[in-house]
Amino acid sequence: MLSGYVVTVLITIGIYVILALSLNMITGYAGQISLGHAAFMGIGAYTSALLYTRAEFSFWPAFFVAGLVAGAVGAVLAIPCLRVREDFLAITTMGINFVVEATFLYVPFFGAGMGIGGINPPRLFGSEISKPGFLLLVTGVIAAVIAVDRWLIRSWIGLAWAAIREDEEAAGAMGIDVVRFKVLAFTLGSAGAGLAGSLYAHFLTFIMPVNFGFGQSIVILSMVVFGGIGTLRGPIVGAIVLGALPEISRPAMEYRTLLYGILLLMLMRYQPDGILGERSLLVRGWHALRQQAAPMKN
Amino acid sequence: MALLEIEHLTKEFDGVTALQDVNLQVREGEILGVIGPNGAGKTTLFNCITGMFSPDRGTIRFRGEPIQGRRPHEIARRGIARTFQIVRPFPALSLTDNVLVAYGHRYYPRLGASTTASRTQASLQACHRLLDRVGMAAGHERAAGTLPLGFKKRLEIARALALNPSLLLLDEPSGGLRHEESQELLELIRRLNQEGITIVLIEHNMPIVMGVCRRLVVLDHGIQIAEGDPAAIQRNPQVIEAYLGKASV
Amino acid sequence: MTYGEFAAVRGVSFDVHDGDLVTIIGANGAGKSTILRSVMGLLRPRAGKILFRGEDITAEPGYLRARRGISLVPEGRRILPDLTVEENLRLGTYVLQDAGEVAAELERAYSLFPQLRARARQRGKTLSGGEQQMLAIARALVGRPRLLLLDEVSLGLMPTLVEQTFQTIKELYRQGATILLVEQNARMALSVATRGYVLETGTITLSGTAAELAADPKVKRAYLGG
Amino acid sequence: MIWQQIANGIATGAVYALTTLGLTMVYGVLRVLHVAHAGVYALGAYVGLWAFRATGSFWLSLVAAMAACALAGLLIERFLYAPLLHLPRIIPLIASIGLFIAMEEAFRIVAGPYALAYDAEVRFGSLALGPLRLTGPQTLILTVTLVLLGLLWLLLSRSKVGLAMRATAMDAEITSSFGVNTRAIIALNFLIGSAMAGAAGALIGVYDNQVWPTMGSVPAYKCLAIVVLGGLGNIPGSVLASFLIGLAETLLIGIVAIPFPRDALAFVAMILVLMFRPYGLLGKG
Repeated sequence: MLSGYVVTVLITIGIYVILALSLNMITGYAGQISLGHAAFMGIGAYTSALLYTRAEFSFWPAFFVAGLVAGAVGAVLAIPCLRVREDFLAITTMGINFVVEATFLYVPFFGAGMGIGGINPPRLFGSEISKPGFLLLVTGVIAAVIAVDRWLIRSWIGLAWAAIREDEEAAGAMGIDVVRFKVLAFTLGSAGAGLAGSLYAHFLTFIMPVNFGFGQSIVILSMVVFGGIGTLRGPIVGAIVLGALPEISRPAMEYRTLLYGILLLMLMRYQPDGILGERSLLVRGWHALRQQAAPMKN
Repeated sequence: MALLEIEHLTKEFDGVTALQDVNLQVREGEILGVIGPNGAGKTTLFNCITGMFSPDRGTIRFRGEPIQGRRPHEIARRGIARTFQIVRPFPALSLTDNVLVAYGHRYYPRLGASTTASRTQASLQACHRLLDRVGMAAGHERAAGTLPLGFKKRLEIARALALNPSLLLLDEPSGGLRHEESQELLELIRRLNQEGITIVLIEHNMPIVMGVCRRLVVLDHGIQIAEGDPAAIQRNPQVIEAYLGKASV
Repeated sequence: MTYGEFAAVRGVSFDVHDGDLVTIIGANGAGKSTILRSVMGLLRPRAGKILFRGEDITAEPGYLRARRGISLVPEGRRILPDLTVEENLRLGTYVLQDAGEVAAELERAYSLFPQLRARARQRGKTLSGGEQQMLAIARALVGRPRLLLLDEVSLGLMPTLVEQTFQTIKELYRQGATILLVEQNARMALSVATRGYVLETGTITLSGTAAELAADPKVKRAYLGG
Repeated sequence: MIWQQIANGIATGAVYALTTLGLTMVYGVLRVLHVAHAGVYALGAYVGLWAFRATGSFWLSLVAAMAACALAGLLIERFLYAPLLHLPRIIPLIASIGLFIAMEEAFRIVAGPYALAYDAEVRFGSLALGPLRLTGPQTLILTVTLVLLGLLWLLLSRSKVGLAMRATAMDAEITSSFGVNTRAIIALNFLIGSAMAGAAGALIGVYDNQVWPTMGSVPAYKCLAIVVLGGLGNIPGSVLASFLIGLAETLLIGIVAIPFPRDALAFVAMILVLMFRPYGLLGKG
């Protein structure tokens, strides 16, 4: 059996996997840099927490509404993001994060600096689910997100996103409504973050604005980039490695944030495609191996 | 009726006139050449037709319906396809996917349709046929960014064909190509035209223009200075002056 | 004396002698700008060599070539939009050390183009196309170049301004400047140049004295076919 | 009361101006969102503090802070950004964030997690302009800022190097064709911008009488908002935006007492302005 500690770490990592996959839709597939993904995680977490503690929703409807609300807010906030490009977009999404966090922090309705407590774990068949049960739930959500991810990528939507990421103008000339597909990416990605936020709230049982700050957005983006942006495996592996890093590096407690910073820095400097991106050492090595194994395939 | 009618088209940038009162018609089934020295406004004309720029004045009618000011994807869906002067394939996507992006134009407008699988047997075959049609029978899974220029240009044409266009706008298809490559491209353009696609061609390579177009329009400084068959254009003193300049200093 | 020998993407070779006015003409997209940009050092040729006053400068960055005395009037003029006319000119004198020299060169530029003097304190982007072209030429001249590269100076100019610009080029040549002129406007270019090359899709197809080329019907064919 | 708030606002704006200047200069030549600039700012505060403890002179410590930060800026440009410029924008951005995290942690490990006192008692007269009264430290900040801004303005507008710096930001390729070593000019931009950030760090350390490892966290992102508000890469724009935000923060929070965090105000202002001017107050496309 897994110890309680390990289960807790795995659940946290699992929630990060959902966050990284959802951000990857916006930034990896559709190519729109977002530095504010934690804001949508926060919107999901607060929606779920408020519905649960004030409106007496049970977890399940609250969970789905959290996704819907985060997605809807994402769609609305995508509109200012469409006006700006590249660096302006990056800073605008960063700004959205700060403003959303400030709203949680200063509006009494959201519990202000105290946050919201008393959010219980989900119940199933009349009893609260155990930690391993929660891990199973998170795993189920990950599976669903991966399924949706694959489905989108194999559909015309995924193709339209790829075209927009590569060349917006040319994509327009190929009959793609660029605005609509960008908003769709922001909506779906934000909805994913909202679902993750809801899980997060019901796992921690209390939430504070600081959980959804810009720092959190950077952690999520780092996971995506670390693993390899725009791939499916990249964000998953990135979330697992960077999510486990604080635990693995527990002996080097004092230095682990320093190491984290240096790791990001060195990775960007020497493996800018992430550890599992198409041009990374590992993947090129893998392809080389496979070609040796099966020569003359082309 | 003309397929495309342009009347009084005018476009300015920061007070500089790029196109001034241009009037031209593209007839169904023809290959129309648009020529003129650098900076004459030829690409601006294409950008106005395809909705990348919104004209300041004038109308553009396609099959009788005004299309000026519409957004690029709407115009593309109506059957006007283009290639770019500086080639712009989607570099990280495979050749098949490049064509597939355009092939999807019939699925993008409705959310339900756009969630269906893109790489079906039928759509892949259609894209491979289009690639074959422009002379790219192999290496369909290669990333477009790694192609040599000549093939990038062919790929752009295949991509444009996937829109199932009735009007194809080609912006300097032979630019940067070697002689033999240009000749092959010329053949391709002729063939596409025979298959029923109306073509407007911006081109600097005069042997190509003269070889493939029955009718030419000449722009200079955004003004339409001549129109007619190649032989007449070659003799037209105004055209010669636009290209070669005046002699005296 | 040979100023440059150049073999570009498709094996282009040519030379410019001291005090000469040489032109490379050809229709659009023939690769004329590529050649000039390579001479200036803004592009690295894939193969071939560029010699300047007998020295191989192929590997040298552009700013060092400027210090050797090569100067470019780029295609599209590329005036620095938020610098004033005078500041644009001062940038052109960057290679000069002596303040007195700078002042003298500015004065010379202003007497050559009186219109620029009137607009000395205006920002570059507020000038008309013709004035920008004058500024681009003046800016390339004030550094006292040994070799002046002119890229499509007639482009986008109204015919009267084209004539005026070519008068200026002719005048510079008379004063002893060495000039390499890349032009689409063949007749105009050949009327001022001593020698010329015709470039067709990346290769030189004709060369000779300006008078020979001006009389050669093949030149017209290079542009308009037939 | 309102005048006192205005004085506070001006002092705050001055520090913002010094900090954002470096960012906007760097953006102007490299088009990199240099988040680690705030790490350089904190470095300035620490070096200033150590130099002050060693020498007992505030002015020497200010110079030391600027010198150390100039060097740090040079190293960052040379070894971090220069090799990453041809890659998608997100790469240098994440690298910069990584560097920033590492710098903050390095400060904490070397100097401890607590705030250290930077009690340089600078004898600097207070200033009264009508009803507007600036305290001694405020006068110091404003004076140093104005002097440095003035020097920068002189350099940029009156010197040959300054001309090359402005030209490089507009069109590096053409500028190089006139004999300007644009690589060196870009490095110089980094050097000067980082020195300014160092000065800002030392000044704020003295003004608040404390230096702590994460003192750069808020400036790191707020300054990006200010720079964008001013029009990315536009120097007068970022000075203007700095004073506007400095004043707006202190006035709105201090007088109107709206229940809103001051640190988010810059972002609200930025998002609102971007809606109407997608390239910022003084920026252009």
